[in-house]
Amino acid sequence: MPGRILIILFSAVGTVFFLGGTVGILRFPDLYSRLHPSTKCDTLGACSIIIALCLYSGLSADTLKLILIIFFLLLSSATCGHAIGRSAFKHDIVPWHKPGVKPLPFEGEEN
Amino acid sequence: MNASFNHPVLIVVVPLLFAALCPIIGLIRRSLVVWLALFGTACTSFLALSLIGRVTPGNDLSYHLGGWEPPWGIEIRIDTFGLLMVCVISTLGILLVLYSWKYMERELPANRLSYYYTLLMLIYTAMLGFSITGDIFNMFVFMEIFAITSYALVAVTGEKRALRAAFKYLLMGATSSVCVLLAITFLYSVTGSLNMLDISNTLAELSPDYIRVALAALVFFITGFSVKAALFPVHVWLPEAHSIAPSPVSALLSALVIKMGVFGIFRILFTVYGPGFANETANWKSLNEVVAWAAALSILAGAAFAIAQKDLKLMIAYSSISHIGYIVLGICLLSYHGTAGGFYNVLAHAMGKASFFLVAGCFLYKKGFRRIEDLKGLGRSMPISSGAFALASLSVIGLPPSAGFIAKWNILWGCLDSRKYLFAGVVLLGSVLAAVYCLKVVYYLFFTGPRMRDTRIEEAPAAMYVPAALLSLGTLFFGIFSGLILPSLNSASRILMIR
Amino acid sequence: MNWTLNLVLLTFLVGTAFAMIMLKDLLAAAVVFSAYSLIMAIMWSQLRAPDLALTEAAVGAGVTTVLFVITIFRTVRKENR
Amino acid sequence: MKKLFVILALAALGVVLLWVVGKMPEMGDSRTPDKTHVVPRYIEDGVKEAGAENLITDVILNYRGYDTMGEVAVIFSALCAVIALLDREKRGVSRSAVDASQVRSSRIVRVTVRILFPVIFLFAVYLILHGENSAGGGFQGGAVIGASIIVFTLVFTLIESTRDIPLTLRVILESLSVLTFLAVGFIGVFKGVEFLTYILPGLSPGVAGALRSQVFMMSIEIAIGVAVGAIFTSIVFAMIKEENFELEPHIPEP
Amino acid sequence: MSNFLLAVALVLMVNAFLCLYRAVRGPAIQDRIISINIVNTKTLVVLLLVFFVTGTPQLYIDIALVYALLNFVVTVAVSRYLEAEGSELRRHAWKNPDNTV
Amino acid sequence: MNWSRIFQNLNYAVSLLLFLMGLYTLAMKPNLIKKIMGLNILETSVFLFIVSIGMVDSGQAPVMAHGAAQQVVVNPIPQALILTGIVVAVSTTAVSLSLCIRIHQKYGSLDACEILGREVA
Amino acid sequence: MPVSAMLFVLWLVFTMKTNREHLLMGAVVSVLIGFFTSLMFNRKMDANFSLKLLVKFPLFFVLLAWEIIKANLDVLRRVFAPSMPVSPRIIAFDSLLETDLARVVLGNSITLTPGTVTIDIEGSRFYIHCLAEAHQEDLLQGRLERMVAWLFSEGPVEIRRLR
Repeated sequence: MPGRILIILFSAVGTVFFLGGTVGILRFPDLYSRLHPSTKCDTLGACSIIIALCLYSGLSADTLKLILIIFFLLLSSATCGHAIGRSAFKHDIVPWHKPGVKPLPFEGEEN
Repeated sequence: MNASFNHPVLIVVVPLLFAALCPIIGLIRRSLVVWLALFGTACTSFLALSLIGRVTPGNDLSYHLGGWEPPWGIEIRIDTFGLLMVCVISTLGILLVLYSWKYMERELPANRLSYYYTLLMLIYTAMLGFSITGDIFNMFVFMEIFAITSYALVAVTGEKRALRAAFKYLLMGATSSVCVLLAITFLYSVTGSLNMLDISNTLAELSPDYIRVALAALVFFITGFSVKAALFPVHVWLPEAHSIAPSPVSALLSALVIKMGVFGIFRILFTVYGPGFANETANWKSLNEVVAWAAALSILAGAAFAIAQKDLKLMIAYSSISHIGYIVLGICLLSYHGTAGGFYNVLAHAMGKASFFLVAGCFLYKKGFRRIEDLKGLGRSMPISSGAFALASLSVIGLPPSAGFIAKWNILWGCLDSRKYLFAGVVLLGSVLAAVYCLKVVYYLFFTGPRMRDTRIEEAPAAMYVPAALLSLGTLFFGIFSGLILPSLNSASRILMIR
Repeated sequence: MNWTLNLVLLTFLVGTAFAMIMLKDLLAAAVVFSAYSLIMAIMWSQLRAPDLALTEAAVGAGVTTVLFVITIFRTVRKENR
Repeated sequence: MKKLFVILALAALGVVLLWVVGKMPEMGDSRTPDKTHVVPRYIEDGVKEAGAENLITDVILNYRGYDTMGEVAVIFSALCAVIALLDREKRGVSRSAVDASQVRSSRIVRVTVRILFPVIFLFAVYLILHGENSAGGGFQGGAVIGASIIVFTLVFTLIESTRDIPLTLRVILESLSVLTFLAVGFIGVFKGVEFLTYILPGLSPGVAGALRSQVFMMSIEIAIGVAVGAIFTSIVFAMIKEENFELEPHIPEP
Repeated sequence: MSNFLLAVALVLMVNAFLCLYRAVRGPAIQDRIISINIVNTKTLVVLLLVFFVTGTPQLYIDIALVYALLNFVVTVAVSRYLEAEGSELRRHAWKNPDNTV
Repeated sequence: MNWSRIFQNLNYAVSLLLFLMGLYTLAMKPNLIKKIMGLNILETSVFLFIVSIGMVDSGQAPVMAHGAAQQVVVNPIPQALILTGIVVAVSTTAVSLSLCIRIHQKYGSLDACEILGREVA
Repeated sequence: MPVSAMLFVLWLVFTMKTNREHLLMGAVVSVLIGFFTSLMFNRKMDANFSLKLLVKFPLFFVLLAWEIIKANLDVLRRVFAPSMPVSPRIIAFDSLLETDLARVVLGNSITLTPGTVTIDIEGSRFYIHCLAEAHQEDLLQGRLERMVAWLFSEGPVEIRRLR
């Protein structure tokens, strides 16, 4: 049954993405890099599981609402990521650099 | 279906209506709000007094809200005790609003006055609703209203210590509310009903498995309500909150709000559980004993602390703890004289203590005095206020021609009735201690200080001393004409004990 | 009412409550409080109470936490001890 | 030492409570007293008698409408309390730790809020209007309205927000819920039946039960929603107000 | 099928539990907010999964919508104030407030 | 004590645990805002307790669809009560938080030990 | 009015009912909210909506979705790789986009796409946090910016052409 396989596929992919988000949160060295998994992996994980649910419920009245949820999720998570990053930036939290790499000019003083 | 058919609910609804109107009128003209509040309380008290003939002992007035019959809908049930509470609250309400008129003008900025009166009307709504409801969850809701408003009223001046007192009050009050909610949960889980009479009937034939849960509910109810009533071990919030709040609020809290806690204890012990539950288990009686002990301790501790105070309002606040002890002791004696005496003390103490606080407010307003030592010779410069204080102190001590005497006499009688001689001793000792702290103030007022000729009369505004004087005259009136109320209280208590 | 999910949710509830109590940074505690009420909302929907879940979500995520945040910024950020 | 004592006391309390709870009716059992005594009538006849498909709405607005009146009064008194505590007329310098009014928020956030604000608002209205047949209702919708205006206020400054929602309107809206409740109740009183009985002015009692109830419940829901939204907004405005604080000495007590 | 979805929900909850570590540990407040944000997203998805498994999603889906709409309220509120605090620290933003607009 | 019974009634046990945690916070944490959070935990725990009582295994939410056959429905009363309870909790929280703001203005601190003198209320 | 129309569509999605009462209710509600919103935002709201945008947006969304998926796979790779090949940095660049909305859409798209998070926008200057060097180069090629410019039909001609 292709529908079932798709559902399982989508939810598995979503779970993997979520797992990536978690591991990223735990592993990454500094705040700014932790923003990446949180805004991207989580959003996509949520989206794919929601798509799986769309398939699970079939085309019903709820599908449109689910799509709406996806849309709001994208919008709000991007905005949240930005807002957190900006607040950290305003707090002068200096990004972490790899030891070998020459740090780029902070705050874009010259580029 | 006569015209007064809807009066029971209107008692609750009318002050609420005026509470909602107050901010709107406040936007238009701030000076009108006082008159609106006065009018509202007057209407309420008219409605309450009009019920007097309709409730007789053993013949409760029942009103089904929304037309749903009791176990399904909410029932308002007015018995003699509820009627007494309602009349006391609504009548005192007029006087307190009248008193606030001049007093609060000085304490509060003009833009907050209308919200002060809104809070006042809301607290009346809540107390009236609390006294006459026949549904435990409804009781909880009204309890929350008067709790929230009283936190705000304590802190309304924004004074430094008032805020601290209000926060302390809030923490303890909110915890006690949670206790009550938990008790309602326990009780609901074993009886499946929220209506008091229905619960009472179910409890009488409760399956033995659930007795434990019902008892836990009882314990939590009593814990929660005794925090609200400021019984001895959990009274710590009271002195500060009552002494620092503005005087009309102190009078309100002392005379009425803590009585609500007592009334809650009464409702739970007698209307909800009652002697019917006692037949199943001896625990109900022993719990009554425990509460009575706590009450006895509050009598002594409150009076002892009151003697030690230097601050007038603080002294009065501690004296409230003592009197709450009297009321609870009377209720928990399981003798109908005791219960009637306890409820008579509700009336006597409401008038006497409110008069005390209002007089203290007069002193504070006119002279700025708080300390007892500062009151020297004030009896000559402020004769009416001081006279009111002296008259009210008769009632607080419990000397013969006053209402307090009748109350304490009946409580004493109850003690002897149920052969608790120790408690009788406590009652007498409490009176002696009360005499010490009251007469100290009276002594300072009248028998010290400059001579009569040197002083001019500087009385507080009439809107302030008239309520105080009326209240202390009221204690005298109900002392002399105790036959107006006491017989029906007696017979209602007797019915309560038999059931 | 799936008992495994129930167990996990209850554990989570206790965990968030514990974190909320133990965190010294009040702002962090407030943010954890929002997570707490969201978990509570799932509990409500587990218990078949959609109205409660909706209320908890709206109030917990929208109102109470914001009130906490505003208060914390008007007063102090860190718990002293 | 004190900590240990408190923990021991709490543990004792916990053991006692566990002992009590051990005797409670089992969870999930459908034959417990609370499900057999009063509730069956709600479940069997609730939709017919009270008018809404959502039984919770039936209970809170019809069977136990008086409680809900109390609930409305609770939140109204909370509003009065907050305003009485925080509202000041004098102007002065802010004493708050962080002064957010000085900084404008990020443009991305501003535009996102601009997009989401009407949507959240619409959703709130949807919640208010559909309390009868699905989850939702006046209070929830009102909370969401409040949240939307809170976001708006936080992202744009308070001055921009208060200008658009004038005080007078807010005060009237806040009182609205209580007044509507009372109006609905008084309709019954004037018709000569109990308070909060849902009777249309034109109809005699007992005609067309469900529809009649729905009209009243809907109007109460709308009033509660609007008022709760206004109340939350006002509470947050009162708490957030940064530039309106009197200058007070900031010396801790010795 | 529904068991599979429940298993997914369980895995997500465990994930969220791990994220809580960062919320407790995280050095900066922003770290905590990030992790709580993740927890909230996961919670939303779990909520949806539970609803669909329960069988009456149309009742509950509004709750998920409320989450999705209000999820960012807290984050925006906190970060807004943190920004203000940060600029208070740097003392430049309010000297010419127009530079961020 | 029967373990399977506790497992069946896990919600009761956990809400008791939360109750105790809330009480602990209320009693021991010096910070006033922390105390308010503890109060919230306390209230929520009781809410969880009462709604758990109304639960029925394999019951549905108490929303009757049009013309639905008689189905097993959980008890709607606790939910209606808790709806009120949540409102009360929010109101209490709002009032207490505004008190906190004023206290901080006056005392410059939110530490109960500093505000109340030596005792921790 | 365009806001109200959008809101009406959303209302339909929310309610899922097409009774006459519900439609009427929706119409009234959405008009009211549209009015209220325009009041709150000083009528700045309506300028940004146009019909063309409505057509272009789904296409843009699909393109963006593809980018998002790529971004995720990339981040996932970096997260799970044992050596964690990241070297984060903050860069700044100036965008040629003019209107607010376009810049915001660009900012959000950057946040959602490979290894980059918008930290701040000051005027036309974007501060971006990149996870690795590859992302920085990818970003500075300006493909996203062109997409957004195409979406809103603005900016200089050289970036308005899509790819």
